[in-house]
Formats: sequence, C-alpha cells, structure tokens
Amino acid sequence: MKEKEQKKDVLVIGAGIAGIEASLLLSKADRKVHLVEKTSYTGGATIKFEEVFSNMECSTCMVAPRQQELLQDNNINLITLGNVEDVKGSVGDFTVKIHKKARYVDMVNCIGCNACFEPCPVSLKNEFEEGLSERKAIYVPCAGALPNVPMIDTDNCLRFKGKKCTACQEACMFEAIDYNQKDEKIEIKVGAIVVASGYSLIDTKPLSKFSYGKIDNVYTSMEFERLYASNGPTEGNIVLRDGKNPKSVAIIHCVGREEKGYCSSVCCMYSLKFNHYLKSKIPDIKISEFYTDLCIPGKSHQKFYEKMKETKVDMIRFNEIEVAKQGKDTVVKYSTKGKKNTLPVDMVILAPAIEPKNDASELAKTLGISKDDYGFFKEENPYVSSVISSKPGIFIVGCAQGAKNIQDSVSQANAAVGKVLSLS
Amino acid sequence: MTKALKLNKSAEEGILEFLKYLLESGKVKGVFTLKRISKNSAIAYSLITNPDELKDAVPFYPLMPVNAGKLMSRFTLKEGAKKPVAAILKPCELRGFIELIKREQGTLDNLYIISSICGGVFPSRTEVDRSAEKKLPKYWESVKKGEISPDLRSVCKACEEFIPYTADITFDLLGNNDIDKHSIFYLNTKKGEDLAKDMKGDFSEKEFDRKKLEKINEKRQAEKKKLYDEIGKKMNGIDGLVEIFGRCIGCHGCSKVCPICYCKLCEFESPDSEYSPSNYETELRKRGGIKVPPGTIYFHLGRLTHIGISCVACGQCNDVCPVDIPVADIFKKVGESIQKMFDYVPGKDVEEEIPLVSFKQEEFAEIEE
Amino acid sequence: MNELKGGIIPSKTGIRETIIDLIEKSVDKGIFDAVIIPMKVPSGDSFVYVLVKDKKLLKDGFPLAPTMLVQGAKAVSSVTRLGKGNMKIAAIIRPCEARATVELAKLGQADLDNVTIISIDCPGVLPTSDFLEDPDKYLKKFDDAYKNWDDKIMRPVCQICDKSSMVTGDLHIGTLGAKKDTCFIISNSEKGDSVAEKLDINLNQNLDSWNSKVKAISEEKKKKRIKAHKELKSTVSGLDNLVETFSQCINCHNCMRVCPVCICRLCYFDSDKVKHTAEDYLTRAESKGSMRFLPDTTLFQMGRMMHMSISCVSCGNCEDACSMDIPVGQIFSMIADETQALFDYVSGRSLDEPIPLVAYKKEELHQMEDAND
Amino acid sequence: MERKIGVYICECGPNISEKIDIDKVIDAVSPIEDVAVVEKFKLLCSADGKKFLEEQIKKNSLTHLVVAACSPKDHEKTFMMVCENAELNPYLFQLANIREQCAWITEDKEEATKKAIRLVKAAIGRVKYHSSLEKKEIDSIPDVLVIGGGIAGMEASLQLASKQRNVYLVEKTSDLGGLVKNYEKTFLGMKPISDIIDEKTKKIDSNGNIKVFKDSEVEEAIGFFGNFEIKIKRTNEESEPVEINVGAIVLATGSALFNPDKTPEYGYGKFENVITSLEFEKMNLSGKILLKNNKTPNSVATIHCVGREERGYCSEICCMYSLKFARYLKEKLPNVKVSNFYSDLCIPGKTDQKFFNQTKEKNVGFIRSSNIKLTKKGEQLNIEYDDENKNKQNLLVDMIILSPAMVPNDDATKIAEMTGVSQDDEGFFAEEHEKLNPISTSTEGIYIVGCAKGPKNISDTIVQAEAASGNILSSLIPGKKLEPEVKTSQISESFCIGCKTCLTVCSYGAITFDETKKISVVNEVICRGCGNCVAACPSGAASIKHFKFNQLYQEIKEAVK
Repeated sequence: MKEKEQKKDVLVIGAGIAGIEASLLLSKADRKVHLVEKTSYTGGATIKFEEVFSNMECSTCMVAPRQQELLQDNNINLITLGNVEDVKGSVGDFTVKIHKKARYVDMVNCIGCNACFEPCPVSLKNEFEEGLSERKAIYVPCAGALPNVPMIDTDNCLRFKGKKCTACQEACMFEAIDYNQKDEKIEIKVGAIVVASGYSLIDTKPLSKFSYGKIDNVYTSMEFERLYASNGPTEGNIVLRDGKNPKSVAIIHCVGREEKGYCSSVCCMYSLKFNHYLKSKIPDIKISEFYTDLCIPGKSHQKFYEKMKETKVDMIRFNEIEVAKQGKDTVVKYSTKGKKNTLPVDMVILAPAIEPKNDASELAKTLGISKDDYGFFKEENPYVSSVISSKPGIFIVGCAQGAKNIQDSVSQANAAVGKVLSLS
Repeated sequence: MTKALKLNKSAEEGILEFLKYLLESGKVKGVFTLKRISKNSAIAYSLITNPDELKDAVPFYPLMPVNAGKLMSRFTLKEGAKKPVAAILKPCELRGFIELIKREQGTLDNLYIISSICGGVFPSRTEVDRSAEKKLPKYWESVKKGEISPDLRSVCKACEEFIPYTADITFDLLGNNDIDKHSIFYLNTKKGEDLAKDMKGDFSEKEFDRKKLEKINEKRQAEKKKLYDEIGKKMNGIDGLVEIFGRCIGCHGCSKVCPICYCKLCEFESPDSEYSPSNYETELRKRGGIKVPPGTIYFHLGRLTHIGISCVACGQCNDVCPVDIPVADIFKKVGESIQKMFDYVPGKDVEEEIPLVSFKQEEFAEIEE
Repeated sequence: MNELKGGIIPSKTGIRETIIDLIEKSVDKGIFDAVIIPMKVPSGDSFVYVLVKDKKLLKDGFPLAPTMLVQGAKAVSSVTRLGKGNMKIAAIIRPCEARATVELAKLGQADLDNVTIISIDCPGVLPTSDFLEDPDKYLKKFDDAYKNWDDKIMRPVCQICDKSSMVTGDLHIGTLGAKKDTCFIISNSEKGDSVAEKLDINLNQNLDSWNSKVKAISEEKKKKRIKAHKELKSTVSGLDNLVETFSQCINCHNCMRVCPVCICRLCYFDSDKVKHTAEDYLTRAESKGSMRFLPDTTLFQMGRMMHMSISCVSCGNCEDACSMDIPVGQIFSMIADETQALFDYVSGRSLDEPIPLVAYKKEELHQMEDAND
Repeated sequence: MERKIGVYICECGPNISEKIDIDKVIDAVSPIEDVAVVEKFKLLCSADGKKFLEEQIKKNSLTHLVVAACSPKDHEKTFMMVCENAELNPYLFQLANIREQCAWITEDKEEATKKAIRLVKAAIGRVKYHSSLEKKEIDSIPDVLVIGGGIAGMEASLQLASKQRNVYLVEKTSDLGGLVKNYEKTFLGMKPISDIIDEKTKKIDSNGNIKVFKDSEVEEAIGFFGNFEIKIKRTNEESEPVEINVGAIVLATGSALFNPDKTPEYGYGKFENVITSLEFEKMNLSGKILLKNNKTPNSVATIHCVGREERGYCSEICCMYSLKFARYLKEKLPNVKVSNFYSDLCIPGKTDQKFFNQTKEKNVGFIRSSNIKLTKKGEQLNIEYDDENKNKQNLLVDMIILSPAMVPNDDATKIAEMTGVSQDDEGFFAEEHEKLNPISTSTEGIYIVGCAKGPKNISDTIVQAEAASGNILSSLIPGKKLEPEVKTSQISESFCIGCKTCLTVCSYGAITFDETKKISVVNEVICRGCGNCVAACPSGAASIKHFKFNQLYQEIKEAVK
C-alpha cells in the first residue's frame, strides 16, 4: 500500500456495547468512524438488561453516558437502519456500499416528545420487548432508547399500504415527520473494518422438551429480563401471563447446549443474577436452579455465587430435564444420576445457548471472511490474536466472534482499536 | 451649638422608645444593641428587627462581652449594609470600627451610629459571678456624679476618650445628673437629625457642658497616671517583660478579641514562625534551654508593633486572659506613647490616614536633616 | 492493663528529685541530649515546659508541676512537628499529656522516633485561677494533696479521672503502692527497655502492689466519673440546655487554642465560610425578630466536639482557659467518653491503633452494603 | 468590574413551554441586579439556537451567561462551546436544569414555574461568583514502560513499539517468556508453545524501539499520565539505577500458583509423587514422565480446584490444562490410566467443550468428587473421595497432579504501593470499572493486563495486551498535548496543618506530602476534581475551582430564599 495513501477512516458494524466502545476509542485517536447499526437504536443487547452481574450495576446508567458521548462526538457518523451490502478492496483501502433505510422522521428537528405515537391507529407486538407489549407503526423501541427519535415501520404503516393516513404528521409540532424520505445508498472508503454485530439466542421452540410456546408460563431469559426492566412492558413487576405473581420458579441452564456443542459461558452468571431479580421483587419466592456444570470463572464471580446462595435457592444438578404439563400445573421432570423426580412450579425461565446473529453468514459473505463450524466469525489464530479475522484489515469483536461476557467484549473492542491504530 | 432632642423619660426608657420609634417608623430595618438573651440573663450584642424584642434590650448596660466595633466590621465586611441599620456603640467601640474601616474591613454606608458619653464598663468576669446586677445602683450613682466607680475596668477608669467624635447621635450620660428624669440626644450630624426629626419630643439647640466634662477628664487623668506608674514599675526592660508575660500560655485570646487584630491568619500562628528542629538545636547550643512552645514574648512585642498605633484601649484583652496578665494596661500605655509621636488619636476621623502605613512627602525631608 | 514489666528504684529524697537525678544520669550516659520538663517561671507564679540541654538548668526542673498551663503534648509537638531532628529527647509529662502526644503523632503533628516519653502517676492538677491567687500557698497545698492522694482541690475533670496511671509512653514512674523510699519504674516499649538497661535497672521485679493500688484507685474514680457524667448530662443535654450553657460564650476560642488535639491552623469557624453579607445577617435576624450577633456560638462548640472528641484525653485545659468559666472541660470529656466508646477506642492508648474516624477499613463498606440490603 | 448577565430560557419544544409559565419566570428574574437581558428561545441546543446565543453574547457584550434548559449531562458542553466561540470564558456560565428538575416531574404548572424561578435565581446567584478558568495543556512523552516479560508483557511491547514510541520492558528473571515458557503445548490445537515464545522474543530482540532490562525491577515510579519518572535497578547487584521518563505504564507481572501445603489433605510435600501442575509441565517438557523411583507411572490422577475453597474463586484455566495433561500422558505413555477428579467442569467458549469431548474419547476418566483425602499405600497413593451420591470411594494411583488456584505474585503489593494502583480483595490489581474499563486503573496512565489482574488463558491475555495498546495508542499520541482536568482542587500552603486526612481519601493518588514543609500538595495534572479532599479537610484549607464555598453558598441561598 506504499504508493496509495492509507485511508484513515474506519467502519464499525453494530452499535452494541463493543461497537460503541470501539468507536469512542477510535474517535479519541482523531479517526473518522462510520458506525453502521441495523436497528433504529444504539446499545444492542446490553440495554435490554436492567442490571448486570457481579456488582448489580444498573445497565442503562452504565451505558447511557457512553451512548450520549457517541451521539455528541462529531468524529463518529452514526448510520442507523443501515445495512452493509457490499465490500470491495483490501486493508488500507476498502470501498463499502451501505443501504440506509429511511426513518421517515427528521433526526435534527425531532426532539423525542413522543406526541406522534398516540394518534397512530396501528398497534402490533414490540420485538424489542420480545413481544410482551405492543407498539405503534411509528415507534421508539423502549423509553430512553438513544437516539431518541422514532421510526416508521413501513411494513405495517397504513400510509405505506396505500391509505391516506397522516395521523402522526399532524400530531408533530416540529414538522419532523416526512413521508417522502427515501432510502439512501451510501458509499464510503475506509482503511479498516471492525465487526461487532453481536449474537442471538437459540430458538427454543423447536427444542420440544422445554415446551416453550406450548406452556404459557415458560419464558426465555431475554423475556424475563424485559419483565424485570423498569422501562419494560410491566414496568419491572414480575407477573405471569395471567397477571399473578409466581410463587415458585425454575431456572434451567444449558438450554440447547448439546444441540450447539459448546457452553455459552455467561448463562450461569445471569441465571444467578435472576435470583436477585426475583428475591428483590417477591421476597418469599421459592427458586430452584437446574444446572449441569456451574461455569463461574474469574475473580469476582464465585463471590457473587456465594452471596446468591445465602438467599436460600436450591441448586439442582441434572442429567436429563423436561418441562411438561401435569393437569393444571407446569412441572419440571428431571433426573440426577439416574434418580427421576418432578417439581411443580408456577414459572420456568430458560437460559438458551448463544448463537451467531441470524444474518451472520450473509455478512460473512459480504465481507469475505470465513466462519467457524458454529457460524461465528473465525479468528485466524487465537494465539496470535482472537480479534484478527481471516481477511487482513477486518477485525471481529464481541459475541460475533464467540459467546462472552461484557468485559471480554469491551477488551476485544479495545484490542481491535489497538490493531487498527498500529496498522498505519 | 448642636441640635438636641429631649424626651422626658429616664435614660433607659428614653433610648428604648427612640429605638422602638426607629423600627416602627421603618427608618431603620435593624438595631444593634446589648440584650438579655437567655434564662440566666446573659448579656450579648444582638441585631433586633422586631420592635417587641426591644423589651429585653439594655443598650447602656455597663458590660462589653465583645467589642461591638469588631462586630460592625464583620457585619459590613463582605458587602456594605443595603438597608439602614442603627447601632449603639460605646466611644472606644466606634473608634475601633473606624480604625477597621481604614483597613478596608467594613463600611459606614447605611449605618446610623448612636453613641453615648460613656460611663465605662465592668470587667466581663463580673457577669460570670452574677455580681453585675448588684453593682448597678452604685454604678449609675457615680455616672450621674461623673465620678469613677471602683468596679470599672482598669482602662475605663483611666479613659480620657469618653466623648465620641463621629457619632451621628450622642446620648448625654456621664455627668448628667437627671438621667432618670429625661434623656437628651445630641444630633451631631445631618443623618442624626433625619433620624430624629419626626420624633415626638422637644427639640432645642444645646451645647456640651464643657466645664463639667473637663472636671471628669481631670479625675480620669489622675487615675491614668496611677495606672501608668504602677505598670511602668513592672515593665522595666526585658526582665520586666519576662516577669509580666512569664505566665502567658500562648492562647492568643487577646489577639482574637482585639478589635484591631483583623488578620485571617496571625503571623505568629503561621508556618513562618514555627521552629524547625535545627532552630531548636541552635537555641540549645546558644542558651542551653528554651521555653516550648517558643516565642511567647515575641508574640506580644509583635502584636504591639502591629496594632499599637491603633489601640483604642477598650480592655477586652484584659478580660479574656486566663492567667490575668494586664495586657490592656500595657497596650494602652505603649499605644499612647506611639500615638503621641504622630499626635494621632485612633478612630477619631475616618478620613485621617494611619500614620505608619501612609507616607507624607515632608516626612522624608525630616529624616534627611 | 496488660502485663507490664518494671523495676524498683530508690527514692529517698522525694519523687521530683528522684526523677531529676534519673534524668541527669541518663544525660551523662548520653542516653538523652535534651529534656522537655516543666520549670518554674522567674516570677515564680507559674510553671512552663522547657526544652533543656544544659545540666545546670536541669537542676531547676520541676516534674509533676501543680498546674498544667500548657498541655505537655503541645510542647512535644512544637519540638518535633517539623521533623525528628537529631537530638534524643526525654519528655517528663503526665499520663493524659502522654496520651495526647500519641494522638498528635497519629495526626502527623509529632514525630516520636527520637522522643522517650516518661509519665508519672498523676494526683491531678490545680485549676489555674486558684493557683494564681496565691502560688506559694497552693504549691504547698498541692504537695500535701499529693502525699495522701486526695483530689478535692484538683480540677473537676481530674477528680473523676480513671486513667491517672495509664501507661502509654515508653517509661512510667509509679509511686502508688511503693514501699518507703522506693518507687517503681515501668517500661512499656523497647525504647523504655533499652533506657532501663543502660541505667542497669532490673525490669522484672514484682509490680503487684503498684498494679493493685492503681486498679483500686481507677475503679473508684470510674464510679465517680459515671455518676458525675450522669448528673452533668441532665443539666446540659437537649438543645435549649446546650444553648443556655453556652449563652455566655464570647467566641474567644481560647478553649480551642489550648486543646492539644485541636490542630487546625485556621479553624472552620474562623474561616470565610462563616462570614456573610449584611443582607444575609439581616434576613436571618428578620426570620426570628432578633438574632444574637455573632450567631452560632453553640454551633462552634458542637462543631469542635464533632471534629476532636474522638481524640480528647479529658485533660481539662479548655476549662481553665475559658474566660467565662463555662464547664467546657467536663462537657467535652463526657461527650468524648461516649464517642470513643462507640468505636471502643481509647484516645492515646497506642501508636499503632488508627484513629477511627480517619482510618477507613474495607469491611466497614460491606457493613454499610449489607445494612441497606 | 461591571457584571452583565444574560439569561436565556429554552422552550425545548413542548417539553418546557407547556409545563412552565416562562413569561412569569422572565418577569421574576429581570429585576435582579446585574441581569442585562432575559430572553426565551424555541430550541437553544439546535444550530440556530446556538447562533442566536453567540450573537446575543457579542451584541450585549455579556460578561456572564445563564441558560435555563435541560440537564447539564445533555448540553453543558454544547453551551460552553458557544461561550468559547463568542470569546466568553466557558466557566462564566451556569446551566439551570428546569426540564428534568421542574417540567418533567409534575403536572402542576404553577409549582413547576415556582421551582423554575428558584433554580434560575440560584444559577444567577452562583454565576456572579464564577471566575474564569483556563484550559491547561501539557506535552506528553509517548514512550511506555512494560513491567513483566511474560506473554502479556511481550505482546504489549510488540504492539506499542514504533519509530516515535520507545518501549522499556523490565523482566525480573533472566529471560523472557514468564510461566508459559515451561509448557510444551497450548491446549487449543495442542500447538508447541516454544514457537509462539521464540517468535515473539525474536521479534522483540530485532525491534530497535524495544529496550529490554533483564534481571531488573522497577524501584520507583512517580509522576502522572504523560510524564512518569521511573527508576530501574538490577535485582542482585547494587548498581546505579537507570532513570527513564515514560508516558504510560503497563503492569504485566503475571501470577503465581497457590501453595498446596496450605491444604494438607492433598499431602503435598508429605507424600512422594504428588506434584503441582507447573512441576508436571516442566517434567513433561523434559520429555521423561517418571516417578521418584524412576519408573514410569501406569496410573495418574489429576485433582482440580486445589485451593479454590481457600481462595474463593475458580481459576478458569485448570480444567482446560488438565485435559491437556491427559493428552500429554496418552501421547507419551500409551497404556497409562488417567482419571480427573473435578467438582464443576469450567469449559466456556466455543472451542473448549469440543476439546473436552475429544479428550474424553481417549478413555480418560472424569470423576465428579468432593472432600478428597490422600493417603500413602505402599508405593502407591490412595485417593479417598465422596462420589456424586455422597458415598465414599477409593482409587489407587501411582502419581497425582494437583491443579492449584492462581494467586497474585508475591511482589504484587510492592508494585501496587509503588504505582498507587489499588488491589482487590484477592490481592490482584483492581481495574477502574469491571465492565467498561477492564484494563485501566483509577490512576490514569497505568494499565493492567494478563494474569496480574486475575486468572486468564493465553488468548485472553493477548487480547488484553492489545487492548492496553489500543488505549495507549489512542490517548498518548506523539506530539499531541494532554488536557488535564480544569476544575481541580488546591490546598492553601499557609492554612494546611499536615494532618494527611486528604491523602487517605484521594482515590487518584493526586496528593503528595511535602516532608520539609509538612503540608499536602495537589498535583493539578492528576487531580480529577472529585472533591473528596475538600469535604474531608477539617479546617477548610482545601478548596476546589468552580465549586468554591461562596459559589455554592450563594446558589443555595438564592434557591431557598
């Protein structure tokens, strides 16, 4: 790359905690950052949690200041509703085509007063809240989402289905809603790419033995996080579908572990955290945690486990497990060392395995980087660096490279920045 | 000839009625005066804004718990008074305040100074053993006759500055025989006149009774001579100083209560006057021994040089000394000798510059010759 | 009292002479280069601490002075605050002065590396005002009281002092329970041991008589102390009683200046933070109709209590220095007992016991965490 | 000087204008002394809002600015920028938060207006006492000191060294590689460790910008981010220490193993053939796995979680390297019988479980057990343990390998005190924030990587070394000046009595004690203006810029009038 001048700009894909930290650190080194985020908000999965383990710090209080810094940093060009469509070139000179879907709300004029939600006639399940609450066709995923600007969901908005509805535009005092906004094709030249596209949880419906979707009171861990969230569907009180508080709960670890073939390393810790959630809202609730091997490495994690044990939760090691209906109540059928028993509970929380994002393979093809046999992006050699992908100049951080907790993702984000800055 | 207001009320009732009128008429928003402030009737200066609170006020009570000049400086230090306030100050308190104003420690804006021809005060300790009440009748008798009551502070007995110079209103007290029949306010300044003009009472032109005040002054001078002789004997040379200040425990109470000592951090309490180990070692090598903590007499001599020129001899330092050193008598004698050199009366006139800090052209010539 | 080692030395002429020649012997042997010891002032009507090197001057040393005008800890602090120097110094002071010196060392105001603290069984101290009335008469009265250990003429706080023989320095001269013409010398540290060794004093002799006498006296005084504090508390506690007690205070801050553990060069209550504009004072006065000027004299006393009661050694100097005879010493020593009991801390008990309010212990944070869980 | 204060009230769209009667606020505030102009505006934080403010400041030649709008967290920086562009010192400005603290907390418009008036008056009262503060700039030294020559230290040095940035690598022992050089292979992929280490050492030796100090340790490290003065001394001889200046320090001092003689039930040191994992690695590296009597063992047991009870944490890598030991043994002694005693298998991450399944297929026994006791039986060792159903079992083996917990190095406390880095309850170095700043410390400019901050495997250690280089490369840029905090604290020399209370409460090590003058001195470059020392100082000798007593007092007085 000697004769052509190295490009200084950097593309970061995914505005989760890893993407945010990488962008802020790159901006600190006076690098121009293009941060492409598929959804309409920043913060990724982290802002879905109410508290994060080991010191139970409130997650939004931890992430919101970083999101604010991100929005006010003029080195960082945040492209929400953006999708990387094509990447050409090599390290030092990539040409990236981005398809930016129209938000139909002007980011500068809108001040997030939410006046446009109420008049919208359309109402449907809110994906951010795992379907536990409703949202309108023009919506902000949750209270306090940043950037605090709504988007119009064109698949469900009546206007984009041919009707003459202008309810939201009339309600807006700032003429921020503009129906004839168009999708944009953006082309940028960057020197390096940091992929922080995150993860999804395995779909537990096909794992029939857990009867997710069949029995009402079986929840995934993400659903439970939203139940406990103060800005969530139930404003933090833990209620079943019938509105009553559960008196006994079973938390099942390693859901989908044999199907996936690896331990997702964070579920033990966040399942223990659920103890704190449940006990703080329903003090005399009876909790039983079903686990195979407790995976709580690291200096502060076992202390967290000891503290949780004091709240008298019974830890049950299982070999096989099944959730079924017995008459009216839900039961957990499990066997430990050959002995079978059943435990009737009001509520079951599943800790599903972490797997690559559903569009990961497509992104891998676009970027031209290889995937490992689980579908995560493949690090070239863990003993050289686990952030270097198969293609020079492209770095993989956070759960896109493999299941890990927040601090390891942030370390990888910083490491990727180290690599980018020592490129030129 | 100065305008005067006469009320046919006794001195105590007259002054209270006058203050009540000032508050109720809104001429002043607050009044500074002595007041009984607690069940065991401790006397302290108070800022009174509600006329009914005047019932416990005792403006001319012969006690000075704190030098009110220092209080007025604290009151007006950060920012001058925005609303009018009247203050009852004894002549030495007023002079202390004027000296502080010369050092940028306060201002006279919106202040109305009411002073009196002062009969002197008891030592603060008299209030401690409740003997003040018992001594009051004898005190007022001697005030009426213009004599010196034996219970007064040593410096009050020897005080020649009992007539205030720059007060807006002077209350005729010492030497006025019928203070229990009527009270006389001399309205010295325009401000004083404005205060009193719509007050119910007969106005007239009156003159200070020079002759009578002259006689009182002679008695005070005789008393002063006695005081100076007595203290002069003790204070001969360095041994005398060691003799007098030997007992001093370095509590610096005298500087704390002195109206003229205004430094935020006294030089003798600052790091520069601390002895490092090497200082001690040299002292021991030279003189074999040293008092610890050191520098007791150095403190008193230093204070004398700093405030001697402005000492108004109010006597507070005598009362506060836990080991009963006659600090006030010493400072009055030494202070007066310095002031005589520049024929300067501290606090007499707010425009007059403090000799040691101002430089006059012709003084340079004197040194040359 | 933990098991202390000690020896018995001859004391024919009287305790003061015994101490003086013990010191002279040490200076000859080069154990000490200088001594901090009380001495009579030329006018004869008071005693002050002096730092003495010259042997001739040492003769006029006067350990166990009848009055405590300057707290011994203040003397030691003024000599060693800016560094330990290279002189070996002995300090002949009372137990409460020794304790205050230890507190000052912990507050960074004294460096005891080169200082050997020698305390003495203390019969108490005469109130300054009484002594000054007739110094010679009261000196005699003090010596009689010392012989039969009665404390009726001593300061109020000394009459209820249960720590009058507490050993916290390096050496301690014990006269209680000593046979005729002898007294005890007790060592409380390596420094003390090495001094005794150099003076070839055998330190493992029987101290039972001293221990039992001291125990008896301090138990009796403890009972008196609890009773006295209960009575005082009833007269002083409650805000109006407190305001009443301090209504005569003229804000001269003598009590703060003479207190050994009040070390700030500029007190908060003298700083800019308490000086307000005329407008503010007037508005505050208007809210009540009349306001004492200067306001907040009681607030100063409570502020001082809050800052120093954890280190107060109940020496009573503040009471003697109060020009308005307010029983500050008794009030502060009562409050100090309760504050120190909270942390089961005794001020000046040992050099390596951190002052509770200044030291931060990690587990204290957990206690708070669990408190609000 | 004559004060001219401009007060601007933002309507913030509907947020403020609907909930607060702004005109009432304007009338209440206009008559206040020194207030030159009071205006309202639709949206002050918008582009034309900022232009409007700039013009207003210039037109009315304002000396102070008060804006009543949203929370300082949102737009304090924006309005300070506006002041700077209008040549008004940004610290002569105060933001009254009438949105989050008045408009959004009540429906009652009258109450909200009353409180808004109080807050704006308080802001005006405060701004009068503001003094202008200047931003300071100090030039920084780009070089970096790395303490510890293990994998972490080597990786960080290679990442950081460049033409404009020297790296000084200090290693206590006489060669690089740390604990890892005793291992034959890595557990992921069973790759030979020596290739990795030789490759890194070769690169370091050939890199002109890395200066290595072997058999040396750091004696002194004083200073602040951008300018540390370091003294490096040879460990065994009394030679003159080398003095260097660096801008940042990376602590990669690694860790040690828990000493099993603290857990006598494993009979370490008492019975022969009971060895620790490190001893086994060395034996394996030497090629001959032999018992004390030089015979090859035909049954070996590995005991996991040795010392986990005592230390209170799982050391993360022992399960994985115990699997590696099983493979070493199966490779070198084909018919050896290997069994592992474990409590919980900790094999997180996408590659570990596969490695476990493949090892298991080489018929390696895995026994979940608890309260293990070892006794000697003739030449062999008997392992007595409770199995999963809590009944007693026994197993006779020739050799036992203990996998002890990882503990901090014994010189960790010395280094912590020297650099002012704090240690957590376990004795490892404590990071600034467990989640968001995992490798920086509360002392700016000092980073901690690898096992020095807690048990970690090799690839995570490498990531942390790169993360440290990411932080340093982005903040310590050659030639770029550093801007320390402006609102720092100061301690008055004449009032300080040297009681050192502020030293104990300063969490950034920004206060040093001047032994000669016996006073505390604030290093205004390290100080981050948290105010702990000001609150703790009994006599008020300490004060903090922009939060002076008078400023706060006036603000509170106006607010509660």
